[in-house]
Amino acid sequence: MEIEQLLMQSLQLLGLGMGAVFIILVLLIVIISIVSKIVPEEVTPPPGMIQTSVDNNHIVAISAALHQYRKNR
Amino acid sequence: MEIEQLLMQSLQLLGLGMGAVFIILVLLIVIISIVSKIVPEEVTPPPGMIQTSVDNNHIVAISAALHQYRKNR
Amino acid sequence: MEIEQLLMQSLQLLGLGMGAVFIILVLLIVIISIVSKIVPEEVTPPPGMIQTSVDNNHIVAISAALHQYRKNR
Amino acid sequence: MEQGLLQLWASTGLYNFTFGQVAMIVVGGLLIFLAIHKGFEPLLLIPIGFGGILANIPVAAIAGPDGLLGILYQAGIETGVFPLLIFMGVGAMTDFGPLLARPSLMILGAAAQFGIFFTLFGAIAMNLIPGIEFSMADAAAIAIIGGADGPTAIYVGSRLAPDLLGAIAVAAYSYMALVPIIQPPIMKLLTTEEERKTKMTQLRKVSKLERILFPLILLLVTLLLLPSATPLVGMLCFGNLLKESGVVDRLSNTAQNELINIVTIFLGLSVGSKLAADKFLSAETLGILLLGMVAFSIGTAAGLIMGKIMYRITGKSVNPLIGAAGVSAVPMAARVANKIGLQANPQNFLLMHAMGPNVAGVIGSAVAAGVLLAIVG
Amino acid sequence: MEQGLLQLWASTGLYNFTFGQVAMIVVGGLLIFLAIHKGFEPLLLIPIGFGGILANIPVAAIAGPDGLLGILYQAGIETGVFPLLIFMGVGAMTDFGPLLARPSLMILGAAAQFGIFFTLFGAIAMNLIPGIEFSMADAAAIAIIGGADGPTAIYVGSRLAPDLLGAIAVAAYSYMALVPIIQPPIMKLLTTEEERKTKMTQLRKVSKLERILFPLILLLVTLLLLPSATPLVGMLCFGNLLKESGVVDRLSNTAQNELINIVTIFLGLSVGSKLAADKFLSAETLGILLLGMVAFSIGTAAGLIMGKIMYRITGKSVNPLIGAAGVSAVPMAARVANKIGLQANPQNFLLMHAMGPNVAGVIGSAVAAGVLLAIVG
Amino acid sequence: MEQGLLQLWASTGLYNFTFGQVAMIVVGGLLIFLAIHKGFEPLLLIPIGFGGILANIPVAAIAGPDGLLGILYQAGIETGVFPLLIFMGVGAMTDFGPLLARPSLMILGAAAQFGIFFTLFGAIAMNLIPGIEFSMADAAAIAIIGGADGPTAIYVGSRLAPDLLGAIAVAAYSYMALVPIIQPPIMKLLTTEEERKTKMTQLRKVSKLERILFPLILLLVTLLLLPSATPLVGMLCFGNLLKESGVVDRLSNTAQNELINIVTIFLGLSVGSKLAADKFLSAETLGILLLGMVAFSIGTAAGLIMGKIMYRITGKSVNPLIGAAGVSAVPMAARVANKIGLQANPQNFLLMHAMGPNVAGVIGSAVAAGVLLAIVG
Ligand code: NA
Ligand code: NA
Ligand code: NA
Repeated sequence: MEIEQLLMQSLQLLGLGMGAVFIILVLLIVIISIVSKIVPEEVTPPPGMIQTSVDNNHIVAISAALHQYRKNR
Repeated sequence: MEIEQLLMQSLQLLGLGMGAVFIILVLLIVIISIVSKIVPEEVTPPPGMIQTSVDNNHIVAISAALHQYRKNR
Repeated sequence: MEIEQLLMQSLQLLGLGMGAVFIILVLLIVIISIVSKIVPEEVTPPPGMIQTSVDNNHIVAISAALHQYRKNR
Repeated sequence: MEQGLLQLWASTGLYNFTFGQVAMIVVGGLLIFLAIHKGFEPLLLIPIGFGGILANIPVAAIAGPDGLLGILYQAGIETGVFPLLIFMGVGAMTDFGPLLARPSLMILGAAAQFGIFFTLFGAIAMNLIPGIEFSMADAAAIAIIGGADGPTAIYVGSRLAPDLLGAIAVAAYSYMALVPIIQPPIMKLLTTEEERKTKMTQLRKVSKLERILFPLILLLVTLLLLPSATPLVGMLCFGNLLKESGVVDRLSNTAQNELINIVTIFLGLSVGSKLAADKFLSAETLGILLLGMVAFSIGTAAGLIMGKIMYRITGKSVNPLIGAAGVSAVPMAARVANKIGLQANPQNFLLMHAMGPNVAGVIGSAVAAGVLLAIVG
Repeated sequence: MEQGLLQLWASTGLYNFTFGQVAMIVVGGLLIFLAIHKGFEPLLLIPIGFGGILANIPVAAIAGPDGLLGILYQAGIETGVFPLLIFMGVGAMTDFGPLLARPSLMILGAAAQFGIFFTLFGAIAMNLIPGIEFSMADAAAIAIIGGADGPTAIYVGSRLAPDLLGAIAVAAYSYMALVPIIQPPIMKLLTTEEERKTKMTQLRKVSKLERILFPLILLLVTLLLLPSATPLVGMLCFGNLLKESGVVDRLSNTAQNELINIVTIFLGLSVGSKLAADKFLSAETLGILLLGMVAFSIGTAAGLIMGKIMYRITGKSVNPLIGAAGVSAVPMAARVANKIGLQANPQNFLLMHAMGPNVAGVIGSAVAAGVLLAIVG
Repeated sequence: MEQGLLQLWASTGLYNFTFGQVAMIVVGGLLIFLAIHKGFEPLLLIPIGFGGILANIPVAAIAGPDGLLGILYQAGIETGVFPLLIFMGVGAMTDFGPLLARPSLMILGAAAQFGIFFTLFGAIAMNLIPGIEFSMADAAAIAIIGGADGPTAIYVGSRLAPDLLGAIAVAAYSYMALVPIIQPPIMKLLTTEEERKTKMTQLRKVSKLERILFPLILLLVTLLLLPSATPLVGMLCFGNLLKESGVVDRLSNTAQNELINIVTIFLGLSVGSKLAADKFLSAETLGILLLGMVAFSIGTAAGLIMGKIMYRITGKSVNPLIGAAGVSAVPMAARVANKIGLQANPQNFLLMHAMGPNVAGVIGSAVAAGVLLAIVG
């Protein structure tokens, strides 16, 4: 293939590629935004909860015991 | 193969299969029972021992340290 | 191959093999010795450091908890 | 530019979808929903469901011979490696203590395998229905669903009827998840209130040596009588020996954690790759789902009836409910027996007593699989 | 004895070395040095560098079809299995929360992919230089370096231009490590002090259900519009679903720890096996290194310009710096955006805001990879 | 029914067993007994013994090309992948610090390899006995047992004499387990009480940089002089670099834990699959067991004699006992040296001093393996 043809084709790919990327990500933005409105809000925040459970010695102790138990079973 | 033949064969399989399952499991029952009589009883109960060792903070601390050591080696 | 030939060849291998092993390990001794003189000494001893961190109960406790947390998550 | 656009459009899913693929993607999504929302065996059904979605994406050919799922399937399912490694991990996780403490209860795990062989007969009988055509191999692969044991079902299915594997695996894991719904009515129907109230005496302690010898004895008996069951039984015994020997904890821990997890991911995705529309969306699948339910129910009933027999023979010292745990579905079926026992008598803890028949059921269905592979395979 | 000595001497490295092999061993050592001493992506560059050394040892043929590296390469790179499993692990490690909290910022992750397609054009243009000859497939494989995502680059490279894979992987990981050096000058050049000072409002909390639905929605959109991207996007989504479902933690943990570690070791060594002297020591490699830098820079600039547009449109509520994180290079690029933001305003914490575009960049480059595979592949 | 019964009977082990298979199953059981009860290298001998049992089950063909063990063997032993990955894990577990602290002691690890080459000669000489016929390749594969290093023995054995692999691996691991029984008499015979009492000065501290450079130097020397040893030495160095670099702890941890555990399970089972009756139950196996013992003893003696030479040269600052640790068998041989030293002098702690020659022995036998592969392979 000649160089001009290749350059032309790569320009086409630039358009098609960026078009595809934008179409898909914009579509995602639209769907996610709609979904976030439909989905009911949670009362307790889940990522915070996990953070807390680390500090919570009680849970750690219990899970350590369980872990030991499972290991030694 | 005709359907009657297949049905006949599957009835045979039912007999052979359940026969094999029962023979093997009954044989196991017999052998295990004999073995349990031959094998000397343990003085210290091993599953209980493990249970205790979980509560035993000392051992847990040591094994945690060992574990760390191995990890950091 | 006749047995004498094989025996001869295995004697050769003995010489070549032990020669290769000694040459390579002696070369390593030389290079390592030179490198150990070039490399600057460290101020804080790194293997000791690790050793210490094992004894440090605080760090062990924290890392044990973290370890548990990661396992049980 | 136009040409490129057309090429891109012709490569979209929208352009290439068939109805069957869309339907199977919905099925895959449904499995994932049941796994997450209802807690149906999520360890298997999430990978299977996701694999089913990936396998039905047009153009990408992810389940094709050069796609990720196709490669995993060839490497691990076609060869039988994945289910055997899972079985090794199951062995390393299984405590045969309750079974060893009271070996006679193993008979309950034998009786419950009746579900398998009854279903084999039923599957052949279904050939009388027009549109359904099961060969003996197909029937055997379907019947093993009644073993209530995932890796056994996948191992037998992949050997005897790979085309039906997707439906068989889905049915097996779904019904295992449904044990708490399927079993209780049968249990209540077949047992009296008085029987269900039966308390059982505490299990004796089992020595370390007995635990070490058991996997070796089990392997020995199997290899003498039914070598075709030794791949499955052998790996179960190997995993259990790693655990009970007490001298190779690092191997045992890896077998029951990282290794089984890795293989579970690969196995689930591979099995999902068999949820191809043309194989799954057929009368056969309906037949499989129906027969699987029959197999579970009959197996449960057979275990219960054997439990009632033992209740009589032993002078009311065996609670018949634990017979239902003989189908395997470890440990769900044992928990169900415990729960129904507690409903009849709040001081009646059957869990450990039910674990014996429960793990015996795993052995029983591996033996049944050996028979099917020896005669039908 | 003489014969044996000669045979041994003829089998030494000293006797057999070519100049190219020596040079490549030095290159491998350099990569290891950069990885250990400078902290350049050591998880990949140590295995790649070491693999490069092993591959260039004469006589041993470790990278040959029967050598360890050759076997690993065939099993995992040629098939695409390794990068896809890495992507699964990445999915299991990725928190899409920030992206879900403010989805509009995904547009920044789209804009930054301009670096890829501009570089494609640039690579073809380089054919005008004598001695360099890139086919369309080569150009596409090189361009994907601009995606700033290692497994995507390796996946596309192995599919489109396996001969260039060594150089492409080295360039991709090197530039990802160089993000803190490459990006800041561009960021300062293209933004004003006032823009960089822009504070952003705290992100809303994202519910568990949204997190679970996201990977499924992402897969759905991709399979409808661009099935050729579904191997990559699908495994990313699968890994993320394992994590977010919350019911298969043991699989998720294995996917993001042991499994990804094992595959990383194998993938690094395999990629290193493509650092063969005759392929690497060529004008093409220089072109690849140059084009990779261009790709990163243009991608960064495109993200920043889109960031400036959003700064205007949203009434100064978006800090344009986070646009630079759209190239992916997770999480380095987000950290760089945070650092430059802090320099302008010590109370300006952009990290979480930059994570959204950052992970969107991973999706964006996987989509771009899909386009390249669909049209060029 | 009769036909089915006959078919089932004809498929039993009882019907199909040969005497050889029964004998080999007993051998497998014996290995497991020794591993559990006597603590003989259980990590390897339990999988090898169990694999040996599985391989000798009639009908099931588990060691056949389509059986689990056969598949694992083809994938990992025939290719050399398993022992090389084990070597990587060993590298990640090995502390070369003691060796770097006093490099001159490496000479002890060189001397102990005399056991290998002496045994090679002995094996060839055994051809004079009627019924035994060892080719040069066989002899080399047997001789490597004297290296006292499992993965090296398996690697060389699988390359040079796959038929003898089962016996070679069993001999290698058995003698490694027997080091505390085999070595002490030789140590006491060849050293005087005064020599054994020799205390050694504390080792200097070794810097992090020296530790990082060592695997690279080792690889460099090996690739220059003996490329055929670089697969083994290279993976050892790679694993050690992962560990010492300090920047890829997650890879190093995986290499020395989960990955090596998984591979150990697979390797053990695969090696066990070579315990086939027709290969193992032969005069050759007796020869291998005998020669392995000779190799260990001669290697120990050679190390001790070199130790005595160093004792003289260094003015009694080297305890000759640590020479025995030069055979490798890490860390057992070093512990034995320590124990015998303590018997002579309760304040004489030789463990760390013996670790240097001990790990040097690993390098030494990998180098010896390279020579054998280069000239015989
Ligand atoms: Na069962
Ligand atoms: Na990107
Ligand atoms: Na050695």
